[in-house]
Amino acid sequence: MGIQEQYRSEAAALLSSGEVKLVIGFGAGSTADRRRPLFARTPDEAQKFVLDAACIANLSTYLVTEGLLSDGKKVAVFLKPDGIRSINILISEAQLKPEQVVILGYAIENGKEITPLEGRNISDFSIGEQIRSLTPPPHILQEAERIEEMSATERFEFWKEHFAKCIKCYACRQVCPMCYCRRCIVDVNQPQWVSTSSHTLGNFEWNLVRAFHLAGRCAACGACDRACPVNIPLRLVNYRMGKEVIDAFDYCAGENSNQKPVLASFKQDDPETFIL
Amino acid sequence: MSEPFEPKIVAFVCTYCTYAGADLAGTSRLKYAPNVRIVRLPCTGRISPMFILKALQKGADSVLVSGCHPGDCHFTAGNYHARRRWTVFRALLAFTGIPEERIRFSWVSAAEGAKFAEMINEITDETRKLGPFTQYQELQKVIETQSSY
Amino acid sequence: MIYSPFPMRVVSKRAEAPGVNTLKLEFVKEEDHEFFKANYKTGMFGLYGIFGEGESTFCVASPETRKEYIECTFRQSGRVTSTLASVDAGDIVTFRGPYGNRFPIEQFEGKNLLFIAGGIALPPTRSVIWSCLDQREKYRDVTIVYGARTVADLVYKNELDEWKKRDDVRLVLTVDPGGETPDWQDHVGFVPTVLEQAAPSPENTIAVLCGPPIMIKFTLAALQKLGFTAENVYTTLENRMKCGVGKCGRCNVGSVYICKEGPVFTAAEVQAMPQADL
Amino acid sequence: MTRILLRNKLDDCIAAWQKAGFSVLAPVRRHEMSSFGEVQKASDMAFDLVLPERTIKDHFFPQTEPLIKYKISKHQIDSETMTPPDQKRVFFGVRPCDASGLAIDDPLFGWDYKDDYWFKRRENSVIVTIVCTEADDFCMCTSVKLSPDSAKGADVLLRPLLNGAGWQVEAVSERGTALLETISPLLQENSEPTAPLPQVAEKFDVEKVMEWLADPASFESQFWKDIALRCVGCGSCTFLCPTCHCFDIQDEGDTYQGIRRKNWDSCSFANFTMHTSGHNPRNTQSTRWRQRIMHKFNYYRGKFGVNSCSGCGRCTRQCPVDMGITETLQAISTLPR
Repeated sequence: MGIQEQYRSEAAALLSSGEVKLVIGFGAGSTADRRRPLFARTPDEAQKFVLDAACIANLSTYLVTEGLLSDGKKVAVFLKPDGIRSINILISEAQLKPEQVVILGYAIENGKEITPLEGRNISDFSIGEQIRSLTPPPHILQEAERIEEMSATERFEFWKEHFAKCIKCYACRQVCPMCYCRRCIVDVNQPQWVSTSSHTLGNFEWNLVRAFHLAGRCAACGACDRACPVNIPLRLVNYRMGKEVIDAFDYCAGENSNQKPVLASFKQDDPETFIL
Repeated sequence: MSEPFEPKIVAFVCTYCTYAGADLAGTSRLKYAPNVRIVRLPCTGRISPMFILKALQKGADSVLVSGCHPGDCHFTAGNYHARRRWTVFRALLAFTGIPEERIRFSWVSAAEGAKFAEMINEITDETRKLGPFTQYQELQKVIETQSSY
Repeated sequence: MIYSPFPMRVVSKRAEAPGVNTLKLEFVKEEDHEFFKANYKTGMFGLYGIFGEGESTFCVASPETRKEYIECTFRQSGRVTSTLASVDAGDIVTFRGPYGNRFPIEQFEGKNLLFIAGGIALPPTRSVIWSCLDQREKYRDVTIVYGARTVADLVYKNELDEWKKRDDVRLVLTVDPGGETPDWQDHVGFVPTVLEQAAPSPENTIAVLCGPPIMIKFTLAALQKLGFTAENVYTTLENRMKCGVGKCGRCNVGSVYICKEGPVFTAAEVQAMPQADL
Repeated sequence: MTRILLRNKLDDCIAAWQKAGFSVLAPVRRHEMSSFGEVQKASDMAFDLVLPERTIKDHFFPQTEPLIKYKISKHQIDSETMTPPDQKRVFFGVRPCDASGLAIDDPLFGWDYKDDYWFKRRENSVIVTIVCTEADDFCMCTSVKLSPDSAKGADVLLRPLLNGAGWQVEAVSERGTALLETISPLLQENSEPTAPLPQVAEKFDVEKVMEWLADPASFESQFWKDIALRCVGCGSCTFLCPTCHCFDIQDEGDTYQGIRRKNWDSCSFANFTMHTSGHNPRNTQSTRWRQRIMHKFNYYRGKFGVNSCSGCGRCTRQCPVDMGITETLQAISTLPR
């Protein structure tokens, strides 16, 4: 039995036993190479699940949908290691109760081979070592290095050109499992910190704020980067923030679910070389 | 440009240490550059990165953020939290091309009036050398002109 | 240009109730005033604004028979209304309008009029009331039923006194149970109940009903009980608006754009809208 | 015999238009994004695109537009209305769906109150449409009763020649005729055959969809709740749509001066209809998606006699969760009734 069939029947069993009220997985998409999120509430619907190497989205974002888990019932969700990492972060930020999430884990290797991951509860997965050693794809790494080597002026121009394209559709925010705020700072108008207009200045501010709010919280799933309709390389700036947090505080977000969020904690001997 | 460039510097300071330090500089009759505009806040923990962005948006050429020395926070740990935030925010600004020399962080206690005066002079001089932060200010200018994009 | 407002000078500000203020505004430019005089009819709304904060939509509370000034009454709740509430006489604010449709008051001529309002919804009703009272001879019996949560929340207290004294107006005032003061002489109870007790005749009568959605719902039921048909009940709707002229795409209820086809509707028209979109 | 414009004359053509006072905009790839941008020569243009990622709408209804500049003092406010630039523009290589989008939005912006920001730009622009020879999986113009060679919204229609050397040229409006006069020496008489149109399959029966949407019972159908479950509520489908026209008006500045701006807004956003009181008539993603579909295929038609969709398929193409009009309308047209 392939992993797809195995997970279909597991999802069906979870639903028919009443253990979970909903299974969030993937279904066929509008073209042969696309997969779309699929929500199954009955064992029959679970037969429509598709699981293959094209299932790259991080479905944990749906778990923070307002009201979904407020009834205390369980939800099962198909997750890759980056999704599991998101769950760890969400639990450590008290956005999820571990007992409400059943994980149908899988990993994609080399972009094509798909293997199931052992375990169903978040505590079954130890992904700490794996994610700490996880380097981003070579092209991201190279691009990040290229930017680091630029002068400040060049870097500014690089980002200015990219942010100039931003249309403030907030797809980056909406697909991100960590962007669960009921009222985002850009939607606050008393006072209006970030201008709502999508001119380059407003876009610059929005993108800086978004990146900063994800510092030490990003699961590096790349959802924002894929969602961006104008192809801003958001992953670069997220990667840089993650690196800073590891280098400065030896903190890697989502290693486990018992972490204290990095910017909500401190050590007395944190580095401060830059402070006059 | 006939007028010489006078840098605009915005300082976000905590009221218990750095503001008191600035006060001491004043009462001690220490002279420091008039280019700095001080914004007093309860604690460095209250100084949101938004403030820094807003200052730049409104035309600041440099920003200074300053508070109590580690261990001296009136609220026990506000400055420790702020320090972590600054570390990350500073890296972000650097990565997006906002020069590190334009965003300064310091600890100035209530007793360090001299340090405050000296630091302001130094920052003013350095900013003067850097020149106006035109790259960022251009963005503000552009939005005032109608364009069809 | 289409989104450019008229500058208006604040003549006076009157506190009506906790958090509720009335501004009396005059036109700064004569041509703007001429435009307003030529176009304003009772029921229309405008976008009142303050540069730097934005614009907010509410009705013109003054009647079409008095166009020297614009009066508006609003509750302080968001960014714009908070700033509007802080202006002083002499300050400049802005007005864009008048927009929307109107109460067809010539069609009301020769009929009895029943006005029902709840809380902060007296201002739109008041515009029609004065438009009719200023031509009192054209209409027959006039009944006004007005209720608020507490005595303090009643707006236009001076005018309520004035109406009370007139013998050609029947005024029924009420406050919600618990909202009365020791010296309160009028009714205590919710508007629908008090309305049923007052039992105005539906015969040859037009009802104008404004209030919060929940009050409208129960008052409509009460009116139906009294024998009013939905075609003879007029009400106003409101939604968030940005342009006021049918372009920005947010105020529609089903296919009906409140800014262009409203804000005045008969109860029959409102009932025909998809209720889930209200 | 018809007139043709050869590809190798395109540089001269751009020069001629520029000499006549036009700026020339065409599909370009810049900074990892395709859109309409100003070009100086033919090699700047990206002709291989089925469709640029961004629509031509950006140049008529910009994502942010200054309306009024203001200065505030105690008893005086100086305000200055800002108007779009007078620049005349040629849009070269517009796809029929994008051009149709402009024509679809005209009646809305002219509905009783004329939006000069839109119309001034419209009047200063000449649309040169190039008929499609390629389509991708998401194209759906035929489903909304348009076609890969629709002249709707166009001033000049170009049909690619089969040999790839140029285009057959036809003016379809007075403005188009006038534009062609500026380049008449560059056109030649020819009878080369034109390239065949791509096959764009009809993906749904739009008549059936409209009928279902018009039924009052459909408004509260469970269908909306099911289909919108995975919508994450971003605005990419609306911002990339050639016909979506919703906007917000915002003041931006400080205590003493600033600019009132007209910014794109989206019916997908929760804040779009939120009252100050906290009441929100469209408070769930399903009601917001219903609004989008109803608006496009029911309300708009009722007011202006045309559906507010030109079939470009960008909504599906760019959706992070693979939603879009195609899927929704397909599902509606196959609902049991």
